[in-house]
Amino acid sequence: GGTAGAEDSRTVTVTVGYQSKTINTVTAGTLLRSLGYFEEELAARGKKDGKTYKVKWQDYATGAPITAQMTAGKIDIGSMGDFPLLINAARGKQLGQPTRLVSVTGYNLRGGLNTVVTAPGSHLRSLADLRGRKVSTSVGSAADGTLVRALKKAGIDPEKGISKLNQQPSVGASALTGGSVDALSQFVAWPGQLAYEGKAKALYDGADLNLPTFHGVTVREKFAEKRGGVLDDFLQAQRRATDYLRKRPVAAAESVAEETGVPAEAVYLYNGAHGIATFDPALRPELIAALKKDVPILKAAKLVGDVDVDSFVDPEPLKRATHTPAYPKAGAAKSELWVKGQDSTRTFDSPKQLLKALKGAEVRAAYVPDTLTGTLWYADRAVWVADGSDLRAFVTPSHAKTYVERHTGARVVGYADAVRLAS
Amino acid sequence: MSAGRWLVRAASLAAALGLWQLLTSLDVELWLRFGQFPTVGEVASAFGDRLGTAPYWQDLGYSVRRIVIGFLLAAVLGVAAGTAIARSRWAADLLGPLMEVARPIPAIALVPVAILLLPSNEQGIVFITFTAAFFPVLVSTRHAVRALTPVWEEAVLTMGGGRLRVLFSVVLPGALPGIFGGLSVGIGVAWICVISAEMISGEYGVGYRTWQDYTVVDYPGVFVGMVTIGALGWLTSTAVEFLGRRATAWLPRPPERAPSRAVRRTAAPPAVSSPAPALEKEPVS
Amino acid sequence: MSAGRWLVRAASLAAALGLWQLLTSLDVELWLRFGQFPTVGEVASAFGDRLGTAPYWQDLGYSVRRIVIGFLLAAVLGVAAGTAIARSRWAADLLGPLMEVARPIPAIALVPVAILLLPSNEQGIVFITFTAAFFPVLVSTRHAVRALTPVWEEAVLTMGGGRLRVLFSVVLPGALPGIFGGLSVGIGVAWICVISAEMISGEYGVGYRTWQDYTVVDYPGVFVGMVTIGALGWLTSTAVEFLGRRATAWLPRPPERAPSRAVRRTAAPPAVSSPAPALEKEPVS
Amino acid sequence: MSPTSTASLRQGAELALEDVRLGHHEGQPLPGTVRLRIAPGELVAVLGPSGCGKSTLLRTLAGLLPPLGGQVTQDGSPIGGPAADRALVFQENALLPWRSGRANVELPLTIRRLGREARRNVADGWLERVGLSEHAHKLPRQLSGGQRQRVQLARALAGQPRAVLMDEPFGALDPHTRAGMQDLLVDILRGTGATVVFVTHDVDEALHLGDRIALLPSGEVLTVPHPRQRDARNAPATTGIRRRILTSL
Amino acid sequence: MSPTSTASLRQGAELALEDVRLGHHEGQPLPGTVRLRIAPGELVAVLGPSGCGKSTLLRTLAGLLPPLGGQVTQDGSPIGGPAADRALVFQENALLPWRSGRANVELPLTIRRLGREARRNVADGWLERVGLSEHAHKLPRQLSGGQRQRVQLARALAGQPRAVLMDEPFGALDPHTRAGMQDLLVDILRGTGATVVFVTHDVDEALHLGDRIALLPSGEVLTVPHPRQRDARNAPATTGIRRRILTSL
Ligand SMILES: Nc1ncnc2c1ncn2[C@@H]1O[C@H](COP(=O)(O)OP(=O)(O)OP(=O)(O)O)[C@@H](O)[C@H]1O
Ligand SMILES: Nc1ncnc2c1ncn2[C@@H]1O[C@H](COP(=O)(O)OP(=O)(O)OP(=O)(O)O)[C@@H](O)[C@H]1O
Ligand SMILES: [Mg+2]
Ligand SMILES: [Mg+2]
Repeated sequence: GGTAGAEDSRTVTVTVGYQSKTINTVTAGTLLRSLGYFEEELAARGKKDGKTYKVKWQDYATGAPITAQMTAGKIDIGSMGDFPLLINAARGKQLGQPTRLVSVTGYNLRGGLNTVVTAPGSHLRSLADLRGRKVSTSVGSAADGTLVRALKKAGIDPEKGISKLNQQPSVGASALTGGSVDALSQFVAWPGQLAYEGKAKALYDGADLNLPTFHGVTVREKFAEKRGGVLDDFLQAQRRATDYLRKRPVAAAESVAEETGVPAEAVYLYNGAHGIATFDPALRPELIAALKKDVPILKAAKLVGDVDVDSFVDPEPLKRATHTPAYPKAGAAKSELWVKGQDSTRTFDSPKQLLKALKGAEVRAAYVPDTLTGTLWYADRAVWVADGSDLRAFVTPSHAKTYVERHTGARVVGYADAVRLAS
Repeated sequence: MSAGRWLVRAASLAAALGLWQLLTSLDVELWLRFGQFPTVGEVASAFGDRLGTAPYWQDLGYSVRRIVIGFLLAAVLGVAAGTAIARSRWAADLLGPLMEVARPIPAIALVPVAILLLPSNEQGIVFITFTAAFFPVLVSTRHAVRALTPVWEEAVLTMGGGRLRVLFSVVLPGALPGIFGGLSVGIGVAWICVISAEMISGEYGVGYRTWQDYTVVDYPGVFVGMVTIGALGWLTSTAVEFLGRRATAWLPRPPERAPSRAVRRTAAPPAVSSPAPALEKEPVS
Repeated sequence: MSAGRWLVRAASLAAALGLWQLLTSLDVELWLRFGQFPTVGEVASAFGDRLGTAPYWQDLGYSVRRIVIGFLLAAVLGVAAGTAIARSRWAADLLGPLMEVARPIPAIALVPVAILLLPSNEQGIVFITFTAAFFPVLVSTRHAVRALTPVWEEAVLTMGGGRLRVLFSVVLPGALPGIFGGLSVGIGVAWICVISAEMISGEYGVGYRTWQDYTVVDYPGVFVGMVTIGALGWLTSTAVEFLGRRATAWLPRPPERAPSRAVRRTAAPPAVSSPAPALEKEPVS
Repeated sequence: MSPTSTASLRQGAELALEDVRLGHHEGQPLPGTVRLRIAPGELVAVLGPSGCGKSTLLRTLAGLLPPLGGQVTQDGSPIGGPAADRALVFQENALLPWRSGRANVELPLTIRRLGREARRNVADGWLERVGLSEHAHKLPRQLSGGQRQRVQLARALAGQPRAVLMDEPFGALDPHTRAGMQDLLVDILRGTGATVVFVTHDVDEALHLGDRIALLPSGEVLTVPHPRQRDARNAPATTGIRRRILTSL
Repeated sequence: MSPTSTASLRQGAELALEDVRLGHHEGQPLPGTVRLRIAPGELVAVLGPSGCGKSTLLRTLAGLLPPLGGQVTQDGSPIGGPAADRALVFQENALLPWRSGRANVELPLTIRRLGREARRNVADGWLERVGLSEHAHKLPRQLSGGQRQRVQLARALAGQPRAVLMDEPFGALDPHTRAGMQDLLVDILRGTGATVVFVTHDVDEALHLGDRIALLPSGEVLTVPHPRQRDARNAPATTGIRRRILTSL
């Protein structure tokens, strides 16, 4: 059974809930599981204290069931995005199963993990075009937060200015494909995956908001108190998985793709060396500050009451568990080329160089950073601007437009033209 | 039904609520674990809050309309298809296998199908509700038609009735009790799939709202949804059962079950002493 | 059944697949929109890929076990409760309202309840499957028991049979055709709720896998799940129907429906010319 | 198509069984074969021990049971199925339980597309003739056994068939009602000239009503000396044939 | 509790109706009230026109229908419901359709908790007595009308009731089989001393079998001069009473 922490005197079972499809959490879920680091750590602990430790991994589609299972005391450690984490904090407290945020899996300092996409043939060019349109998102997710904030910024009333459909991400994806919505605002993996499969194109880059987003690991307080050592082991294992991911991003992406069914090219977009997400367990102050800013949005949507973020965040276990030096803060993204059959990518200093290198190469995937936000995107899905001899890439048409307006002589070119111009 | 019986029924519901309140407020955890369950009080207050809001009634209206349309379609087509399969070998061979394979397909799995296939969300929702109710109606109709007493059909045949006449004068009325059983199940199943169906909705509907509450782990909200759906389902299925009872009024029904008074098995007979009664003409009436 | 009929049945399934392939590969969009639908070929190749993998069979095993356990529980308790409600005024008054209110509660809405209430996830899944199948069985049983011919019971009563005897000798066998109708519906409904139930799972199950595939918008994967569930559902419901046909073998069943050859309505009679036949003794046999 | 006009145009059907082997698809065929020609307008009574196949014979004639061998014809053409021409009064209760007595009698009239008004009048006329005017509104289960039998009779006759096949139609009737029904039958047949095949267990009834009497399973067919004459009951020819029947059964 | 030992211990029940008003809960009560005492071991034949309430009377005696007024007693205590003491042979087909003829006959024996072996032997014995050994395995729907009636009779008698209530039990039987059944009935009653109430439409049958004859609805009860003597059929007393019955009906 899933009775978390259940044990006869000899056996301890730890139940970990994760979301394989939300690939920003792989270091506390899919990847960690397939690497087996947590089991290794526990086996070592078992040798010391004579107990048998077992891990039950449970994979859910969203954060909600994980929170539900945690409040029922059936899951001990879970990972989810920033908004679900707040709901996790609120419900845990409310239902007498308080939880704590103990580490981060991956983050993006500008909010690039969320994207608004439209159907490939859509005529919509910018967020402002969404006025009066149907937009699908998941209320209570970070993607909804991005949408609400972005609309406000664009001067559209998020309540009345658009018709917002609250749907599960996959339902929203179907709706976009089926044509019953005009745009889809979603979080990690969906926008990238849909774009990769040619079912969507980017309309709005969440990084425009310049507000950090992240995914994190939450643990039941009762579990943390009773089995502090096991939690330490988990965090230690997570750190090791993060090391692995950072050291061998291609292998990690392929392994995750294998486990989840998300195309490796889409996984790498987020989890790659310069991917949109930066993997680092540290509870960075800017992330915590961002989390606090999310509370009013959830409150306004009447999804939670007050959430005391400070008491929710608990950095102690991580400090206790990891002894290796902290990673540096995420730097500027670079263009990357993934050649077929290679287990590492080539990095370029400019998109133009990447385009040049494409010629004759057996390309598996090519990624370029957005000139304005640094958000990585597929080279062949990006919007290209020729500025003199320079070639610049953008995630969305509106970025390109902004750039073109500011730079006289710059013009939007097609991908094929860009490739031609580069050589 | 007598006032007494209504009282018993109300008391039964009240007792169930009482038990729930007791178990949850005491956080009983004997195998079943009521510790995290919301109490009746919490649900009632959430319910009270919702009742006063316009969206609650809007949701209600949307859901009822969807269920009713889907169910009516299912009733008509389910009875037609069930009868056809039970009566015609060709229908049985052509439709039967398709229906049996399509029947167990989960309502939620139809969500992408409905979205991709149908032009509008409303149609998709009605489609899923329809599918949910259709198969129970079909299967029950098929069983009821197959179990018909053959002599009724034979009688109509010897009067020169054709297939259509047999259908409308024998098969449908004769199968009506079974068909209404199926309709009653069908409306129930339509409701149990309302959340799956309204996952498409994105805006309104009791099922949609309930799922939304679950995605933010708002248990009292979920329970409000469940209670609402329970009540709506009860109303609609009571309506179906009522119609059914009207339509099958010819069935023998025990009045109020006669309480069996007095001896059922007379004990050992008394010693044979009573003299043989006079056999002469006695007045009888 | 004759080989010819099996052929027709297979042909019907094949034709349906062919139509699907045609509609999807041509991206037909006439009101219904097949443009985004995976083709049969895509689904078949995804299916082929999955068939070879161990997890596929593991999922299958888990789901079948859960459904079978839940269904068996539902069958036993549903028949018992349905009979009790139909036969006893007290049961009808005490259980009836509770059942009617609980009946329409959506399977997915039970996900949080199952999580909160039951100690293990497996139990939660079986609980939801059970609930899904329970009510159809209950309602059908109730209807079937109520529609019983009263003279059968009366006969047993005049033989000194008590309530139990009537129950086992009249009510249950007499209601069996209707009960099996309910069981057939019940197993179908259990399958249509398998995704909802296995949302709790977190690990295995055809329903769980199908939903996971949907979360990465893997349509061929979703269709593989649907096909698998369709096939499993067909198998289990065929088993139920088979048992049902064995158990109600006493029902009159038309052999192979006699084709009505020759004239049904003789035309205008020939002129009255045939002489009155000899009325003398004729040999007959 | 008013009932009276058709009635005068119609006439009895000629029924014939040629070496017919009777039986049900589930059981074994009944022993022997049946050969019998029934002239238009003739009334043949069928007598025989319980279980000998009388009902099976009538169902075969009605077209409900295909014969296992031989040929069954009406007016020379083979009978391929049931038809309005040949009405069957079933031995068991074959009333539709959801229709009142009247509605049951109206059924063949509905099938013949009579108007609502006409239907009701004709049905009421028949119900009156079988003495059930007061019980017309009752459902079959609210009728007594004899009442049900009479509703069935009325229903069969209301269809104005060219042949009436009756399976112990007066079995559940008291002597008085029974005599009334016999008279009614004789009356009607005189009017319409319908052919009648009539199963009974009452030898006197057979002798009174029948033109001929078929004895199953022996296969003898006896001609009745004074059909439909009440005063011929104790005539010597009648007594003789009665004795022969009783020994033969 | 072997069948023979109980049989010799048992004796007929005394049944009495005191100013009983008959009727069904759905319809109107039947006119008049019934007063009738039936002594243990007595055989009362009930005659009356179709629909007069004979079946209703039997169902009331069986305890299946509560009387609308008055009291129905057995051995002095009111009858509150059906019991194994009083077997009822229904006018309609009351065989359980899912049980073979034999299994139907075994039913009362199962209720009396006879062992499997004994049950089967007793049932086969009864089936033989009603002439159905060959048809024992058939389902009710595979039996002819008269065969069904005989299975019902066998089933009622197999239960060794102290009173047998029979609703036209021989209605669907040919004269020969009928006579056999009458003899059987007489035999059995001699052996067990059971009380019998017997509805029939056959006046001769009533005169042959009955100790007394109750005429419904008039309420007359006539004593039969020579009960159960076949040769008394044309005795003057019998002829006289027959005439009286026929005028009275
Ligand atoms: N559906 C059936 N399947 C198999 N055998 C049947 C079926 N119906 C009747 N039989 C058998 O066929 C034989 C003739 O039956 P049938 O009903 O024709 O007798 P019958 O002459 O009408 O008798 P009765 O006077 O008792 O009504 C009987 O032995 C009976 O058991
Ligand atoms: N269930 C019922 N509900 C209402 N009225 C009924 C019901 N059963 C019978 N009756 C009516 O009660 C009266 C007596 O019926 P009953 O069956 O006792 O007649 P019967 O004497 O047995 O007649 P038969 O000789 O035709 O069998 C009839 O007029 C009948 O229509
Ligand atoms: Mg017969
Ligand atoms: Mg009667």
